Amino acid sequence: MSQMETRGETQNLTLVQAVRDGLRDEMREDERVLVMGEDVGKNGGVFRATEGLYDEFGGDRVIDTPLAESGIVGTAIGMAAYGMRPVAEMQFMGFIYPAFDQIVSHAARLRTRSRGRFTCPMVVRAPYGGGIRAPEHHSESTEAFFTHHPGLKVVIPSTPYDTKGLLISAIRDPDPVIFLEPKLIYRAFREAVPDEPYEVPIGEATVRREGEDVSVFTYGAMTRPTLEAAERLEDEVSVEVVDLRTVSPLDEGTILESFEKTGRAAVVHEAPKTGGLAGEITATIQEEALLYQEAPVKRITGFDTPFPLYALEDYYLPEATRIVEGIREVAEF
Amino acid sequence: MSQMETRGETQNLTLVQAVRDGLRDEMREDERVLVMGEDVGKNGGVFRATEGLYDEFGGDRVIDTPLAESGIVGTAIGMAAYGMRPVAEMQFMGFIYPAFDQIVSHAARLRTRSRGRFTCPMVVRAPYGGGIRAPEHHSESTEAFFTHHPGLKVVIPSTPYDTKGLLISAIRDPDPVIFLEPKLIYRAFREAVPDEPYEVPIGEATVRREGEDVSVFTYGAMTRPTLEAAERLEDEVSVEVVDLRTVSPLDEGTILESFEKTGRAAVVHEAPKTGGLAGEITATIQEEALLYQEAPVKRITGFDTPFPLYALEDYYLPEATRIVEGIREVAEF
Amino acid sequence: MSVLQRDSGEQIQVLSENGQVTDESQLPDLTEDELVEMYRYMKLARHFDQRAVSLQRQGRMGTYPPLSGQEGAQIASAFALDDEDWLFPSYREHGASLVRGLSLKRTLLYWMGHEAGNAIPEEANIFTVSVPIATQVCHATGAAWASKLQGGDKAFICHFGDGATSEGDFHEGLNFAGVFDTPNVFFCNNNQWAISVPRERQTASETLAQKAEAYGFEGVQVDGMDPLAVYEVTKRAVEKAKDPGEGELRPTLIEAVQYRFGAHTTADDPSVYREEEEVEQWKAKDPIPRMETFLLENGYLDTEGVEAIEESVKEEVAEAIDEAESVTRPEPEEIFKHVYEGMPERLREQAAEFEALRETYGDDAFLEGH
Amino acid sequence: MSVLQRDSGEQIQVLSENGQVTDESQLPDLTEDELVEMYRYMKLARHFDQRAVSLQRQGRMGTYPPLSGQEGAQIASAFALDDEDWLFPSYREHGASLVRGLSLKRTLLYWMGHEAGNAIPEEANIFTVSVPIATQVCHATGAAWASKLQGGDKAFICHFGDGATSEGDFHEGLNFAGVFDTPNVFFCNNNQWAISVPRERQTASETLAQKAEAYGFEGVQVDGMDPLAVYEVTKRAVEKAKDPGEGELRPTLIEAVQYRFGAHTTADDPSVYREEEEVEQWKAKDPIPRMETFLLENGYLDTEGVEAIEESVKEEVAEAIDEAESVTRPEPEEIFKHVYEGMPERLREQAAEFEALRETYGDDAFLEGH
Ligand SMILES: Cc1ncc(C[n+]2csc(CCOP(=O)(O)OP(=O)(O)O)c2C)c(N)n1
Ligand SMILES: Cc1ncc(C[n+]2csc(CCOP(=O)(O)OP(=O)(O)O)c2C)c(N)n1
Ligand SMILES: [Mg+2]
Ligand SMILES: [Mg+2]
Repeated sequence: MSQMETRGETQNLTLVQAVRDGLRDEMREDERVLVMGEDVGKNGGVFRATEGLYDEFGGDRVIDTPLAESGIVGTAIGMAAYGMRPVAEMQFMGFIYPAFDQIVSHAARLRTRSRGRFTCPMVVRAPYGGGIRAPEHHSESTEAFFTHHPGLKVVIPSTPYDTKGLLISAIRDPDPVIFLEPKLIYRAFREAVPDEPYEVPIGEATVRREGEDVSVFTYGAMTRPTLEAAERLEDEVSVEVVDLRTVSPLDEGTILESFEKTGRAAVVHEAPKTGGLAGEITATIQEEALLYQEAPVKRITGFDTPFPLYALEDYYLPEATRIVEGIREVAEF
Repeated sequence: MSQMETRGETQNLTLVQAVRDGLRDEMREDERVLVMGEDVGKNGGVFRATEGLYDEFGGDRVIDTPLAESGIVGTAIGMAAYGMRPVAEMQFMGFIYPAFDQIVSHAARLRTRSRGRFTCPMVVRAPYGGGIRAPEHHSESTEAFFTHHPGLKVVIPSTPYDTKGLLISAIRDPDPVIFLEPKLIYRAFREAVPDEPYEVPIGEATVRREGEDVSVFTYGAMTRPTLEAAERLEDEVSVEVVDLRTVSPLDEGTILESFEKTGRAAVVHEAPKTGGLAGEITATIQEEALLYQEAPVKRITGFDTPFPLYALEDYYLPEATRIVEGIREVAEF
Repeated sequence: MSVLQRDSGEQIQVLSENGQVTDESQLPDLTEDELVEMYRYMKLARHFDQRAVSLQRQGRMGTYPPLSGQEGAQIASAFALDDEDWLFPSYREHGASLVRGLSLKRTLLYWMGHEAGNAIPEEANIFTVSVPIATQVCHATGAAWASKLQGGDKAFICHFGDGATSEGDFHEGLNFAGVFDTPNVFFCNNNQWAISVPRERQTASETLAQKAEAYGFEGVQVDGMDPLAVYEVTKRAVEKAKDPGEGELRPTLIEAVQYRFGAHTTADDPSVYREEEEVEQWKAKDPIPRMETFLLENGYLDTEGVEAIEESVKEEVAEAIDEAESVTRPEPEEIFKHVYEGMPERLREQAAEFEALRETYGDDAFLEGH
Repeated sequence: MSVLQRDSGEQIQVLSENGQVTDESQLPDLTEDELVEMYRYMKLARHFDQRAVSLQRQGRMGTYPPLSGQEGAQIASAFALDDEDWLFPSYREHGASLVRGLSLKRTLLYWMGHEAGNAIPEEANIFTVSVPIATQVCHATGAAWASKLQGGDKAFICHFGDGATSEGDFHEGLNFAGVFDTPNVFFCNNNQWAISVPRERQTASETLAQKAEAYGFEGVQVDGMDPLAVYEVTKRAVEKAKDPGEGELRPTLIEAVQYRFGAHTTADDPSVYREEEEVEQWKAKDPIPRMETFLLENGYLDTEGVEAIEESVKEEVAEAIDEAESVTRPEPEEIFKHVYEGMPERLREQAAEFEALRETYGDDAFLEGH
């Protein structure tokens, strides 16, 4: 996949392994980095994202905390302000809300409030999204809550290579980063990932597939069905697929460049339609490039309903069929 | 102002008095209704929105709670499920976040989760918005957090008449309603408000000023500067001002009807631009009415920054000058 | 405010690990039939649990949280309620919910991913399962408070784990209960682990019961694998909730010390974080043989009785599984229902759009992906 | 775990309400100069407070939270810190912050709505003011934890009110402190009121100090209007944070019992919810005359000294007000600064667009509206 640097040694890793690899590399490079959260220590995380770290770095740097999300993020803020680089795990995105106040009222505002005297270089990691037959509250994708709040960055990788590079960038970032991991594809495929630490820059989208007729903007776990839909449509419509990778701040340059070429677009995400990122992207497009626009931007998203229990989750999630249909609608408008 | 029913006795009330009037009427009508929150009892609320209720209804129905927003909303959910109609006050919108989990994970989902066996007929009231020279965290308008979550309704009145009618509708609503009160105009003006209880329906926008050239969608405290801007532009541009009143669910019918007439639009709100309601409204317009669109929809909003301390707040808030300029841009495109 | 039975040496216990009565004075006032019924429920819960785990293994059910080891606390605490009382469960209370009238079929359906499993029947006073830890504590306080304001005379029991005591909502819910003197019983299933995090890592306080000190009401620690002690302690708390003594507050925090024999959920591998030895030690306290010995030795039950119960619980579980598995996948329109009382326009459009697509492409088009 | 001085009768006190030493054994080890300095700080804080309130009345400042009555707790607790220790204040700690090196000018600027007031100078170990109640408790625990991990030897004091103890973040922050044994002093300014909500409505526990029981570390109740007692208790807690005894945990919860003489903020009218009589009762405990009597009677200070101090604090406050008022309104571009280390493109555009508008229309166009 595009800008991959694969000089030097590489390993074939899954996305979740790339998370661990990124954490381990940064912990080796920078002793201020520590990992904290529920079950991240001995257990290695409920998805094994922190496996082996406890053994390598010990309990002072890979910290099993009490079950208290506000406490985790709140103490991590204190740590970050005091010179550490905490990476706090929220076990599932659906359990991030008890920490919402600490994230929006403090992590996001400490720099502003203190005019730069205190900063909050921390990462809040959380697996997000549906499709793994999990219980209630385990399938959320509410990234739009965080993209609306100034002071936060929000990153969502879709490949193992990007995962490691973006996570390292997030840890090195001087500001708080919400790092959302598409757990549906934690183990879906492997990719060559350099052994050495490297950065994939925050704030840059990437074109996963070039096309001429319709631009489709997506991210995270929806990148794969979107690419699949593009392939299915190969003989009909030339689809460009842009993987946003960072959803705050958005890479307007890449979005507009693609759109100005195609004049038609769709946005695909799992989150509910109303108030989701698709609306923001659509608004940006028409603000900056209305004169190029040849069809309404189609929002192919989760429904405006709570995420259903898993017997129905396949219907909830946008998949290739809905995406194909949506793109066709845009192409044929 | 439009659909005002003023038969019967009326009183000239400010917006905050209309809040109190609505609460009192519903408490008289329905003994399941109770008011709870920090300082709502003897003190009558820090804005005097519940003044006199404690004396009239006593401490069992006008309840001073401990200082704990999650506890307030969480216990109110239990009460609502158990047959009461609690109206919980959050002292300022900036202090609603500790209750965010209870609101999005429970209030919004109880009906879905239990297939209608349990419901959550509660109102969460909070004063929102800037302009009153208040300290940090006292000037937020983060309605977009709540409009993105299925299962909630979000109401923001802009006049005393609507305030009473919408609040009564919210209390009678079978589902949870976030009721945001524009504190900047709590006492800005008076209006005839019927003594009798009445409903202003949730989900219906209203046209505050008719016009032909540009539609401006707004709500809450921004309605007044928007009307002012429209007046200033009188000789130049014929501006239609739509007061949304309910921001979730949006009244798409009224929005589209206005837009199809003018073909040009702006949205005005205090909240930060990115991820704010203006984006959602813009996306909806281009989805449903692209062929009518003659100019980009202009978002005239707060900046993508935390709300500044009050020495700078006047610069942050959209006011008539910025609105005039934005409308002109739309008209001249 | 007295806090009873502060440390483990002082836990309330009625039956020893061998099923011998250690404290006659605390023997609950239960008939033979009731004692046998409690035992049968425990057996039923245990067997259900084993079958549920194997259903998950066979791909017939999603992630499931087992309860084995915790039957004593679950069954006895639910048993101590009066008919009109309410239960606010966490996600692991299949046993307690069963006693209170939630069928095994519904519990299975829920973990099979059907919303219908959570539609508590009107006649059962059980709140829906709460997955976000400790959040239900506030709901239980609120409901109890409402009942008190309505002049009701009911108790509201709320179950949660040791891990839950670290959450802010535990604190806020109990604090409200103290201030508004609500008829609550806060029942902490301290099973020593919150997934992989041991009890000692959860808090530095010696017991969880002593946390009641912060809220001004009573905290009690009980041997949670002793069904008779659990029953007795809960019963007293329920009574106090309804009719507190002079100067006493209604709420109680009960810490039921126990152990989860199995994994946290079927997605968990406990061998990564705990020793088999520890599990074995706690298995010696297994509530079921303990209760069985008590019943046999007191002549309330004989070995045939035991066998008959074993047979009957097997049948009952098998039947529940058959019933649950014969329920067909819900229709996708269920997704759009019950979001609000009425369906907003936009939702109606989304449902219609989706239905149209489904008609065009057929169901399989949507199911293949994942 | 011992919880000292559980109820009000057992509060730690060194000076009686009349300024007489009641407990020689607890007299802190302070020099004459230090004692006088503490007294001067208290006078300075009181005078500052009176002037700040009147600035607000005159429209020269926004909403302001007064501290009168709480000088004893604020000044003495800050005084008990060593230079390298850290202070995590709530919004009312102008006195404590002053002792720790935050100028009155900055405090004024902050309440005049200038971000600059919150830019703590590099040399002052003070965290920025936290407005959302109790949230700073977690920050203080995190910073103390980081310091401990870094091998530091500092104590971290965190101030909050009685109302704050009801918030989930209080619970989570103290619980983490217990579990990770962090060098924290949690200093609760129990001033009897959280705006209009009295202490009894905040929690049913008899004291706030006993809430430490839930976290496994020590809780102490002290007469918060007795500066010597506050100093002594805080000093001991600071020492324990750095060097706990065998088997002791580092954190302490101190409940300093005191009273807010004035309104909650200048926006509040306390006559609506409390009796003047109550205020008068507490005024008898005023820390300032108490300390003054002690100093005078022990010959550490004479009446000329008192007068000289009165003069000098007036001057100091007047100067700070002049300085603060001579600071011009910040430039609007300040809004866009410090949101991130770098400025994202979209923010740059917004800033530029706004600047252009301002050039066209002039400043007044934006300021008139409100
Ligand atoms: C707010 C929240 N955070 C995290 C989780 C994930 N989670 C599910 S169960 C669990 C451990 C719960 O431990 P405990 O309270 O002791 O209950 P037990 O499972 O042992 O019965 C965790 C962390 C959750 N469900 N909710
Ligand atoms: C999370 C939150 N909720 C509500 C408020 C509004 N508020 C400001 S001060 C206050 C009372 C605080 O009381 P207490 O903790 O006793 O401190 P005191 O003001 O008495 O010093 C309230 C409710 C807030 N700042 N933060
Ligand atoms: Mg547990
Ligand atoms: Mg107070």
